[in-house]
Amino acid sequence: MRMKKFINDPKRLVPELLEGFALAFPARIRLLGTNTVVRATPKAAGKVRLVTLGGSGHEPGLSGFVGPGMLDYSVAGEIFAAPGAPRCIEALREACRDGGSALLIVLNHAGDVLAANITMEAAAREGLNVKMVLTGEDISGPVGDRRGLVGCVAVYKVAGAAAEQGASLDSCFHVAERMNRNMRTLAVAVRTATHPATGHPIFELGDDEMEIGMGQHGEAGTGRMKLKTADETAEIMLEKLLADLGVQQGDELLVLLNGAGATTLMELYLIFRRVARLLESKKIKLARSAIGEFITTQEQAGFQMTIARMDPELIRLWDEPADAPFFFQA
Amino acid sequence: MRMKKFINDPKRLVPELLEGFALAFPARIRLLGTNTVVRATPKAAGKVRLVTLGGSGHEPGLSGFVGPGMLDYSVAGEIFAAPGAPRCIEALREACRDGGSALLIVLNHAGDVLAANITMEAAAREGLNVKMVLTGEDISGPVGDRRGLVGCVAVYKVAGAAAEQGASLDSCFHVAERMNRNMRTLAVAVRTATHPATGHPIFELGDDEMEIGMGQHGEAGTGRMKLKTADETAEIMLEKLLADLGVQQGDELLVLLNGAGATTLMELYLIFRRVARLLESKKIKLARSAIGEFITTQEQAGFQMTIARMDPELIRLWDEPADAPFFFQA
Amino acid sequence: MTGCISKAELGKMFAQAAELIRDRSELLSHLDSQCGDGDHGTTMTRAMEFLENAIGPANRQTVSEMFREAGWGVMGVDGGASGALLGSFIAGMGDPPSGDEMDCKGLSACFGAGLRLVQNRTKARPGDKTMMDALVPAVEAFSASAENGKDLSEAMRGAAEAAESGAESTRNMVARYGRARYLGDKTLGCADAGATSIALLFRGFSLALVTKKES
Amino acid sequence: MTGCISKAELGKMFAQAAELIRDRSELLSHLDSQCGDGDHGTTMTRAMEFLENAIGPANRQTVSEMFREAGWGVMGVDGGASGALLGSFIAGMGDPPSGDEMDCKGLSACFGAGLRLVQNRTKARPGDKTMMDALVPAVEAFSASAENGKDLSEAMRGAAEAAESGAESTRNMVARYGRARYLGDKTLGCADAGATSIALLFRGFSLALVTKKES
Ligand SMILES: Nc1ncnc2c1ncn2[C@@H]1O[C@H](COP(=O)(O)OP(=O)(O)O)[C@@H](O)[C@H]1O
Ligand SMILES: Nc1ncnc2c1ncn2[C@@H]1O[C@H](COP(=O)(O)OP(=O)(O)O)[C@@H](O)[C@H]1O
Ligand SMILES: [Mg+2]
Ligand SMILES: [Mg+2]
Ligand SMILES: [Mg+2]
Ligand SMILES: [Mg+2]
Repeated sequence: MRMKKFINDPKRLVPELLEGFALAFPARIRLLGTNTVVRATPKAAGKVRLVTLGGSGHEPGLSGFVGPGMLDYSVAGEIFAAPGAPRCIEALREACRDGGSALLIVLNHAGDVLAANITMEAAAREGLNVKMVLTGEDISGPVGDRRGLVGCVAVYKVAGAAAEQGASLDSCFHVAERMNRNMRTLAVAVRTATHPATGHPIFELGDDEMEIGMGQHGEAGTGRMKLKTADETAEIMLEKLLADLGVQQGDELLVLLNGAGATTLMELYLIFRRVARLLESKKIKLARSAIGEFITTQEQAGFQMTIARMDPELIRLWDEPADAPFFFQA
Repeated sequence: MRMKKFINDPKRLVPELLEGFALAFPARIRLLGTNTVVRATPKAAGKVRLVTLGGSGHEPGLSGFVGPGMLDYSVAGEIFAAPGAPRCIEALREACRDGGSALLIVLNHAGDVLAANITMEAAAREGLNVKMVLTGEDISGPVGDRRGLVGCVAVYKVAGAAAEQGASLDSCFHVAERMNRNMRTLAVAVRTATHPATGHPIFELGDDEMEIGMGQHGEAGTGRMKLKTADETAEIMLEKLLADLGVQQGDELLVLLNGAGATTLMELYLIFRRVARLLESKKIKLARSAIGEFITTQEQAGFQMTIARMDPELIRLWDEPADAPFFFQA
Repeated sequence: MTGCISKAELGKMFAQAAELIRDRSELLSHLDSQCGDGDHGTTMTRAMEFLENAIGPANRQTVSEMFREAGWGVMGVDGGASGALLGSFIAGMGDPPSGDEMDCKGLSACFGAGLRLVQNRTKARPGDKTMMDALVPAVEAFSASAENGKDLSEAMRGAAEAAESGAESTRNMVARYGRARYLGDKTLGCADAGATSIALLFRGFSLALVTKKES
Repeated sequence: MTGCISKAELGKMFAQAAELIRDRSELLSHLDSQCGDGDHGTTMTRAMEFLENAIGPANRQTVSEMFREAGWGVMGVDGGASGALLGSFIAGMGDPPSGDEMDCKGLSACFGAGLRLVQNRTKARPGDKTMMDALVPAVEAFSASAENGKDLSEAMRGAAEAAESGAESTRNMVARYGRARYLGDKTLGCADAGATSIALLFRGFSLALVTKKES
């Protein structure tokens, strides 16, 4: 199948898409240097700045979450490839420019972690006041080295709210860590996407198969099985997540459903319906939810399901206002 | 290609998806009777209620726009099929229950118009105070009988804002009509979707082709051509729209880009970039914009581009707050 | 009986038509996908399954009430354009007052009234490549047979044949109504989905009456 | 010269390696798509095109400054995991102080320092199915040749061969680092993308020096 995407020069894809993004949201974000997205109106001096980094091709994420109540800087890399340390350290310098401090939120992927570590070395050499949180909640991986999937959005949200309220770098860090520790994600894919630069499919899957445990970039997972109904899929995934997080009766959960790109909201509603009903029957409280496309993988079909155990403070922070291009609440 | 969707019984698709929708946004919307979506908190008595009707399978639209500042009732039909008059008249009765009045906003599609006309006959018999607006802005059709595409969202927005401010039924009607008269849409498709009930592709397109003038349901258009770049596509479509609307230097435009389902936000950014640059070079003002998935056609690849000539009142109404599940602004 | 029809027969007519349409559902959707949105088969199946249940001896209303309510009800299955028009046809059939049984002329009056209501709701006329290309000749043929004193089953066979050749003739037409109207000459060559299902409707009616007569 | 290398030679080495990698870009992406995200070819091409421009006689810095900046710069092309590690290797090569020319031992010291910086940044070791399976043996082979007084081009051929057999050996390994680490036994059977490109890097270096010697 030939790739059917509206693109120009594949080599200029990222600067062009970011230019379009900035033109579409002029009141909210602008570009800083090469490929870094920042708020149009910077956060007040003295407050902790939130910085993230990661590859492009996952629009709206990660840059879609730059805005009051969430991120201050998003350093965007090439398609599916982490940005390099040189640009990350520039963003940190900016974030700390007035003697301020920054929380660097990194999703656990080899390239991002390498770039982040090199950046943190440089930041230490330069005496910048930065702490780093590594998100990793994909239960298809081994404890201690799990991939960071869409759960990062919850971390941006709660740490962003804390920072906006003037919390210290330490408190922001601890809030982010607590959110990270209490969340779990599992992905499923049913159809591959084409890589916009190579034009090739990013993985292969049989005509009647689905795969549970898919990575953020179409990296193959480990749970290949025959295609299931919405109810069955929801059930399989939710049970694995609940077991892994050790959810108990009476716990309060945040549930996120993140469409991979081509899976319709219609289908996500069906999945959500089953999740909500199952939680109800297990006397687990559905405290908050978000459903839509947050971090996509081009036009891949499938979705990520995240559950997170919320405490009163996390709920309060989740409920705070946010005004990012793709995450808005009053 | 086998259909790869997360669904259960295709016959129960619509009630199930609406149930999931309601569970996902309990603070914002609820279901009324069979398949009608209403606000969780009804609008104050005395204000004009906005009612719309249309087939399902286009999530988030139309029901995604029920909420303060936009719609009051969305009567959802079967997948791609208009709801019948019996449920539409029930919604109108509800909307007018306390001696109030309602504006019925209908997209020009054969089934929807038939249902709406039968409903309006019944409403007249029952003495309900209802006016109807028929949106139709697809320039691929003949003047006087153009299809209603994503432009309806702009109509919901401005008429919804007027209604919320207490405007009379007549004024709401005139605002809606003015928005409708001043907007134009063109759609392009590059890849088909499968119909979730039949499992068949909804149209056929060559491996290297795109089609301009596609309908909302995958109905074939009339402008089949070889696949173009983002810049070329944006240019072809924008030029046709500008010419049809007779846009002049100095005019202020609203631009909407509506992803069909599988086309990435990345691509929409590229398209938007070119549109913004072209308008700039033509000295036409880009007054407002919205970009995302508003009314989809399952996992079809392609998008709709809408331009609308705005006057100061329309801009003011566009800027009013809205709080629908998929259209939020403060 | 050769000239009289009760609710039981009406029930069989709609059941038989529903069966034919259900069996041809894929074909109908396929025709719709050529010039429309590919759902006509599922829509008509849903509509006919509703009618099959609504019309028959189990219904305690008068025949005209039964038609009126079934027509309104079939609009409620969300059948898009065809659901609204089929619903109008059935609802309109309830306009002439009718007792528990009808003869050929009585049914012809019902068909005529149904057609009139449809014509109030669409400007499409024969030649526009819509269901009207089957419905109008079917109703006219039935009416002519009734005038000429033909018996019910013969009249219905004539109506079915007229509907079928009407549907067939849509192949050479350019669509002027419905979703297909934007496609112009591209609609040449394939039969209209709605006309094809109207032909199946009358063929079903006819089969139900033939079977009855022969048994 | 048989034992001395200037910026001009370094420039040719990187140009030759860039050419090889550009030519094999599709293969590298394909290997990456088996166990990773399918972009290694485009990433390495971008990185090598940067290095090709950054390293050579046009650069007015000292050789160590040139390596340090080029290494940092290659990280800036957003090359994901491999960009960060390749960048570290090149940056590390700038650690030993060096003049305008180097002999075989001098280059060996650079390679050794580059490898050390990489090893600071990843826990992956030979056997883990990463680029380390090619890089470590290549650097070790080069160092052994330098110790034994072999000439540059012979030493580089040895390094390229060691990198190639290292890359080849990754076929029978299970990935323990990078995106592939979650796939376990499913990674058996295909060569690691990063190791394959390191083999191409050293093969390019070697070809550049052979060509030079023979001309
Ligand atoms: N305005 C109209 N007048 C008469 N018949 C129409 C009209 N619009 C559509 N039809 C008929 O309806 C058929 C399509 O029905 P269906 O696919 O069920 O509805 P929809 O177009 O809403 O998806 C067409 O083939 C045509 O026969
Ligand atoms: N932690 C690591 N240590 C050593 N090498 C690694 C590591 N992570 C990845 N690699 C190497 O990088 C290669 C993938 O590079 P590339 O595809 O360019 O980056 P990404 O994985 O970010 O897409 C792998 O084949 C492997 O050789
Ligand atoms: Mg990558
Ligand atoms: Mg339809
Ligand atoms: Mg149809
Ligand atoms: Mg890769």
